[in-house]
Amino acid sequence: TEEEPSAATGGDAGGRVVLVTHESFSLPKKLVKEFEAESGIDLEVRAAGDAGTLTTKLAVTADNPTGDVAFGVDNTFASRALDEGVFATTDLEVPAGAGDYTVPGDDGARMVPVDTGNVCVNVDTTWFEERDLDPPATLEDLADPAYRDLFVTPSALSSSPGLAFLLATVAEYGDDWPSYWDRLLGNGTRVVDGWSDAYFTDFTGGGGDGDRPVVLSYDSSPAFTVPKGGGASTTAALLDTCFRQVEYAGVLEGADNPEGGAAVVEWLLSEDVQAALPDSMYVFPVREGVALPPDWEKYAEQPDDPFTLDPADIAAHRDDWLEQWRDLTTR
Amino acid sequence: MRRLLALAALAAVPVAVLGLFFVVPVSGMVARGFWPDGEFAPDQVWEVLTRDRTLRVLAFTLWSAAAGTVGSVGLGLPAAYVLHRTALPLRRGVRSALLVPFVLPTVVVGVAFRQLLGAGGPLGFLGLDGSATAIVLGLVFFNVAVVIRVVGGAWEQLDDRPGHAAATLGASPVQVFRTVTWPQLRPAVVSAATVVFLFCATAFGIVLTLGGSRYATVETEIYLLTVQVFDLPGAAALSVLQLVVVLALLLVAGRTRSTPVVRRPATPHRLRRSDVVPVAVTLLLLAAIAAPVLALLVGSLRVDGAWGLENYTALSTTGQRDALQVSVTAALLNSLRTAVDATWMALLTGLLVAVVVTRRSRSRAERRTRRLLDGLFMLPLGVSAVTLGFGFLITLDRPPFDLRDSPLLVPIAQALVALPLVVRTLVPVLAGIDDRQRQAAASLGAGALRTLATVDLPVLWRPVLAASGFAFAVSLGEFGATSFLAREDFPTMPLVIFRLLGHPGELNYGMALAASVVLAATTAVVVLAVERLRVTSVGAF
Amino acid sequence: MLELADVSVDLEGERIVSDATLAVPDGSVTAVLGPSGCGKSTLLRAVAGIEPLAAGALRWDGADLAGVPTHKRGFALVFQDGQLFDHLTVGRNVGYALRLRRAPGTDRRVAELLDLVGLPDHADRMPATLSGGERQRVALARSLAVEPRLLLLDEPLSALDAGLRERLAGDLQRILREAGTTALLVTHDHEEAFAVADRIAVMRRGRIVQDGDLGEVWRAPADAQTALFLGYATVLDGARAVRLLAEAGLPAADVVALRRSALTLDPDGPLRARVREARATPDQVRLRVHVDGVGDLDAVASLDAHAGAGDEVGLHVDHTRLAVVGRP
Amino acid sequence: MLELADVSVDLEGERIVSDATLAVPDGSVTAVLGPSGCGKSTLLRAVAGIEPLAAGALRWDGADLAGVPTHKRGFALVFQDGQLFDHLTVGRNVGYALRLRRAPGTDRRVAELLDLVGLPDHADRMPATLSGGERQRVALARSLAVEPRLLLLDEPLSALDAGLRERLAGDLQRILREAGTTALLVTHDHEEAFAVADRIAVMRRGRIVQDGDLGEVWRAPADAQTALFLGYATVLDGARAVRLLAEAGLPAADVVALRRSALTLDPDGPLRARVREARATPDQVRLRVHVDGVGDLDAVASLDAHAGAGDEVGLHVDHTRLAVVGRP
Ligand SMILES: Nc1ncnc2c1ncn2[C@@H]1O[C@H](COP(=O)(O)OP(=O)(O)OP(=O)(O)O)[C@@H](O)[C@H]1O
Ligand SMILES: Nc1ncnc2c1ncn2[C@@H]1O[C@H](COP(=O)(O)OP(=O)(O)OP(=O)(O)O)[C@@H](O)[C@H]1O
Ligand SMILES: Cc1ncc(C[n+]2csc(CCO)c2C)c(N)n1
Ligand SMILES: [Mg+2]
Ligand SMILES: [Mg+2]
Repeated sequence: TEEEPSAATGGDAGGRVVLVTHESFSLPKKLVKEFEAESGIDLEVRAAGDAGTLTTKLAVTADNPTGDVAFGVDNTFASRALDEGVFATTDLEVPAGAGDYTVPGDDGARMVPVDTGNVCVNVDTTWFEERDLDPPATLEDLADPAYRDLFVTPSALSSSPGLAFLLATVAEYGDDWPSYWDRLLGNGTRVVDGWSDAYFTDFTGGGGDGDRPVVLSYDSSPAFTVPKGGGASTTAALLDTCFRQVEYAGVLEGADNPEGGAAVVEWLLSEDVQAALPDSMYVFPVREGVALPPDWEKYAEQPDDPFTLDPADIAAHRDDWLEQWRDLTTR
Repeated sequence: MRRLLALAALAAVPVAVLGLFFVVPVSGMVARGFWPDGEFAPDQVWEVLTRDRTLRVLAFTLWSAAAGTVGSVGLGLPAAYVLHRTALPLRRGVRSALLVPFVLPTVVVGVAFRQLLGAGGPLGFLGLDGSATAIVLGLVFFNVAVVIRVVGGAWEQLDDRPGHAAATLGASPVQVFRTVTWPQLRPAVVSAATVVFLFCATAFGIVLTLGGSRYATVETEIYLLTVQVFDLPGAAALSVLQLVVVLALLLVAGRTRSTPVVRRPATPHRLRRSDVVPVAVTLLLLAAIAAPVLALLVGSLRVDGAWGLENYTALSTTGQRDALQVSVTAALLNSLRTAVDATWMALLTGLLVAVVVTRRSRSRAERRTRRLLDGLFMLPLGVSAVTLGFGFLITLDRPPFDLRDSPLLVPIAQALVALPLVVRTLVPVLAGIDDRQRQAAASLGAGALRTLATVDLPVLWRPVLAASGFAFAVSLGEFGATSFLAREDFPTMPLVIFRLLGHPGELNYGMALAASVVLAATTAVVVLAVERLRVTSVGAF
Repeated sequence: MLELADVSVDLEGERIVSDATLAVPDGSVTAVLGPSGCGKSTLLRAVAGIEPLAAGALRWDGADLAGVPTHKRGFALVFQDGQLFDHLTVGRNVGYALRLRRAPGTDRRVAELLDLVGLPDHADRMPATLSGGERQRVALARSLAVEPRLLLLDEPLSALDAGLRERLAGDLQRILREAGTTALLVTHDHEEAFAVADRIAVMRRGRIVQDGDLGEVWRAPADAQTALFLGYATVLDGARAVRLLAEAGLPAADVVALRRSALTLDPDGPLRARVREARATPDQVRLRVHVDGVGDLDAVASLDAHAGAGDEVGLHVDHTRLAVVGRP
Repeated sequence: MLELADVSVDLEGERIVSDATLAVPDGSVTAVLGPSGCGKSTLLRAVAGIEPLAAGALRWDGADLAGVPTHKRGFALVFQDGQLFDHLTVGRNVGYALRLRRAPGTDRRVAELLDLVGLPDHADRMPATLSGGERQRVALARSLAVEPRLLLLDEPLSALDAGLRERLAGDLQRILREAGTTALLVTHDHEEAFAVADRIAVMRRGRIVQDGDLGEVWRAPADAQTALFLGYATVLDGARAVRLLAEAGLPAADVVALRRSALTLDPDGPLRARVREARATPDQVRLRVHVDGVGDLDAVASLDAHAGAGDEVGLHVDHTRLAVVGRP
């Protein structure tokens, strides 16, 4: 049933807006309240599944969407959303600095970048210090026998950082990526199911009793391994091994309340929300000139030039790559 | 005629529920695969089925499920005997503790298992980490409780006089078991094995975590094809394949299931010398189940390399750097509330199904219809949560069934998952009530409802309690469908635990372990309390 | 009044009861007597509405019972094996029907009934702890509590010892008569039938072959098999019957049935016979004798008679212990 | 030889069998006769090893059976309610023990045994489709197949009609004798006991009150209650006994038990009596008579006797149908 729009205090939107997103979506309650009060919008968030599930959900319900606006489709799934006609064209302005992140060919017309983050190899610096060893730095290093049996990564099949890492190797080695993986696996790389498995169970720096000092994680992870008393983080991200992930928002085709949806996208790009992203969702804002939290300034370094791939490329080859990758890893 | 009408009326509710919340969504999703762009394209579906890989996946699925089932039954039978037929001290407590694995989110169990079996773990020397054996062990860990419950419940009700008769005819205890006890027990064992097989064959998380992604099952493949690759025809093909396999299994199971056994509960006997082997197996099993749980407990009590309760005190917060939307304690309340709803829904529907399925048939057609119904309600176990979840979205999207946002969806989905367990717990018991008892009640003036209340219910209330414990545990632990349907401001425990594990930070990890322990303890306590209920008003009519 | 009109019952596609026609007058106790497996229990179950009729009709006071479910018929059935509710105490079993109708004074009534069946202290026992005969008695008390318009009894007394049986049979008769309850009883035991019933129907292979007043049936069995089943030891026909009746000074008939005690040893008896075999029982000596022109027959002698195999003896024929068979 | 020495059995903390002492000689058929609920089935179950003894000992050929489990005793038990295996056909039920020992020729033997119990075509039937009596017969056949050293029978014939019972009793006796099998039978029915047994033990309230040869026990019941249970209609003591015995011309005794047929109507009989009540049964007329100085007694008359209430009659006393009670 449609609800009466509450008395609008500003803008021409108002009414109820349903935001469809994934389970990692999270923003401070205060911000949401303020937004609702200002815009007269009654924001309802429906969060379930991961980015892949979200995209599939949007794709299968393209003719009768379950909401007005979506957030959380990332660059690895962007093409699917575009191909299936999930998003409507809007004339929203892409914020300054976000131009780099748009999907080629769409250029922000339907999918607006909201945040970015990088999947990077992390190392347990303490572990290396204790052994007087230099930690690895590049993808190539991971295949070096000097770092034998030290690396653990989640599977590309069931984990999105795992897939991102595969894409990083594709971006680096092109068609030769399988031979790199051959070497990687030959060097004792352990493949586990999910990120939490790798990080908490196998990684020496994750709090569990792991035995691997090199793990696939995020560029923001070192901010979480600062000891209680303060001091330097015990882990570090290897900035030359990163693959960039970008999350997009957009108004859904066939939405009941497209104006409201557009207002929500605009809000996600607002300075307040952008500033809250690091603490709430462990990602970096796309908007230029937004201040980062102090810990992040110190420990969460962003790579200057991460690996990227065209979403259309990804969409076209993901199937093949995954199949090849599986054949390599399950021999 | 009247009987048939009454039968139809009774069956109407469960059939409608199943139709709306299962058949329609699943066929909707499958249809998507067969009609990719609105045009019938079966060749795409066929292509998937002819892939080598599909065959391999199917083979591994069947193999691992079979191994898991054999393991669960092999270990579950002696334990069912010890826990339901002998006066082992503390057996009630043990019985409810055995349900704990059932509610632990697979991610958590995976972590616990890997802590035990991993390179650095106490059992690391076995070299099982990431092996198929580890997967099978995991499957057994989860499902041995199903066997113990379903078979134990039936065993408890077995008349021991035919066994005495056999003994006087010269049958040794082993021969008595083989020739008398086993045939009487077989329906329950087949029931349990069917359910366990389906659980194992559709296992998702456990295969992924313990197999280190090296192994694929039909279920993980459907997930992959749907979500990662967006190959809906492929997913539809596998869904249909899965359904066919499940149907075949149910058909076979249905054939061996139906031996009517008249029940007359015997009191548990004191432990005898001949009970040594089963008792030993039970203790071993307990240890095996306790080990990962203890590993969790120990992990949850470790803070910064020292012992401490910080992980527990933090449960009232939203985690390190607000990893959560709501606190863990709030999520626990959500879980309990959802579980209560799911439990009564599953029980009510399950009771109706069980009653309809077990009434005496007067014709072959009637008997076949009842069998068909019986099998139908097992199907939800054989379908991937992914297929069902997306099916909901694309079929329940128009009035009057625009249910996509209904808060009832989560308990309904959970009830649907629990339903087969409820039915399988109740049917063997109901089928064992001598029909002449009902006839006696009728001839004393009791109508159909009164007969149900005074003949069936008194025998049934124990199994009903057992089944509600089951349903409750399933609901508390359900992850697949719930993660798909739950509303963000109303997450359940497994979702919260999953989310904590998805966020870096030692406290988040510790909280995830602590939350798992709390979930496990809550389940054990609730199930124990439920089973301790004495429904005197029913039993004493 | 209960009427069975050409009632047939099938079980698993086999005809178990065929064209049974029988009237059970109000206030009467009718016994269906037949050998094991002849379909007695099945007939009772059909009357109770548990088994559907394959053909024919059941009527109560003229009204067809088709479509009236068991619990609305007001017929209480005492099962052959009791079928007590194992989860209820004996007292609650007996009070079951009373509680169903929320009758007042249940406890007192239950105590009365338990007294009646000789189990006064058993109200709090569980059925599983009863002996076979005790179970049967509780089942009987449970059905009596209903005060049904028709009481259906499946061998209610066969698990009881003679003393108890006789006492209960008497009580049952009194109760039924006082309450004006009609009863239909099935049994394989003619003693049981005689102890309780006033009318009798003989059943064989699913058919009712004869029915009528107790004495009537007894004195004129419809055929040889019926006579044998009613406890007659021998049936003679043709010349042998004629010869025997002539010797006994009775009018001739085609077929005649003799009880064992119809022929007693009597030196002055009209029938001459040779003893083939003599066996002493606690009560009497059982003889097997040969009568020329008739053949081998059973006879009895008092325990102090000294008749051994081979002896020539005289026999007395007690004409009250023989029956002419097949005479309407 | 089976010996019970002061055997006691408790169920749920209650003493059900107390100090039962009994010897069952090899090759004999011993019947334990007692009223419903006296503990007969419990006694049998204890002998079979199903119930543990609370006190006393069981011995077979002198060897103590304590600790010998049921299946090693070689005693087959026919349960009161059959306890057939519902999941096996009749044929497989009967062949059960044979298959356990992989005996050859099972099928033929099963067919023989089914023939014996009168169910030749029933091998493929399921037990649930049998009538009460048919079940009992299958149970009997199943136990006979074992050829046990001791056969324990719990009212094996009580569900059978008279004809079948007599036939089976005969067959049973023959089989047991031929196989040299010893049998212990419990029943509430003295007819059943007499039909099969050669020795008898009388049980009451968990105790064995008398045992001995069939005729012995019959002729000299240990006490008044035993006499009544054995089918004696009346027990007289003191002056009344003396008076009656005197009238009958018999030596005096303290207590005497009379069968109903001990007194028969005889105008020339020595005993004068007044008829109080006369009831015709199919067999005879049952009288209740009053004898001065003795009191009310049962008597019988032939069906053609015309004795009505109030008549003065003469009675003949058949001394073979009375027993002196309590004389060792
Ligand atoms: N479900 C069934 N299917 C086929 N035949 C059956 C079934 N139930 C009973 N019968 C057969 O029907 C016949 C009659 O059975 P019923 O129980 O009525 O006998 P009965 O006269 O009561 O015998 P009894 O005195 O031994 O109890 C028997 O021969 C029995 O084997
Ligand atoms: N489990 C039990 N607990 C307590 N009492 C019991 C139990 N089982 C039987 N009894 C009682 O023990 C007594 C003897 O029972 P049993 O079955 O041996 O009698 P029975 O002589 O075989 O009688 P029937 O001729 O009626 O079969 C009965 O009074 C019965 O109520
Ligand atoms: C291998 C395996 N994994 C998980 C569970 C736990 N579980 C609890 S309820 C339920 C039904 C679907 O959610 C399942 C699968 C199991 N039993 N077996
Ligand atoms: Mg019968
Ligand atoms: Mg008994």
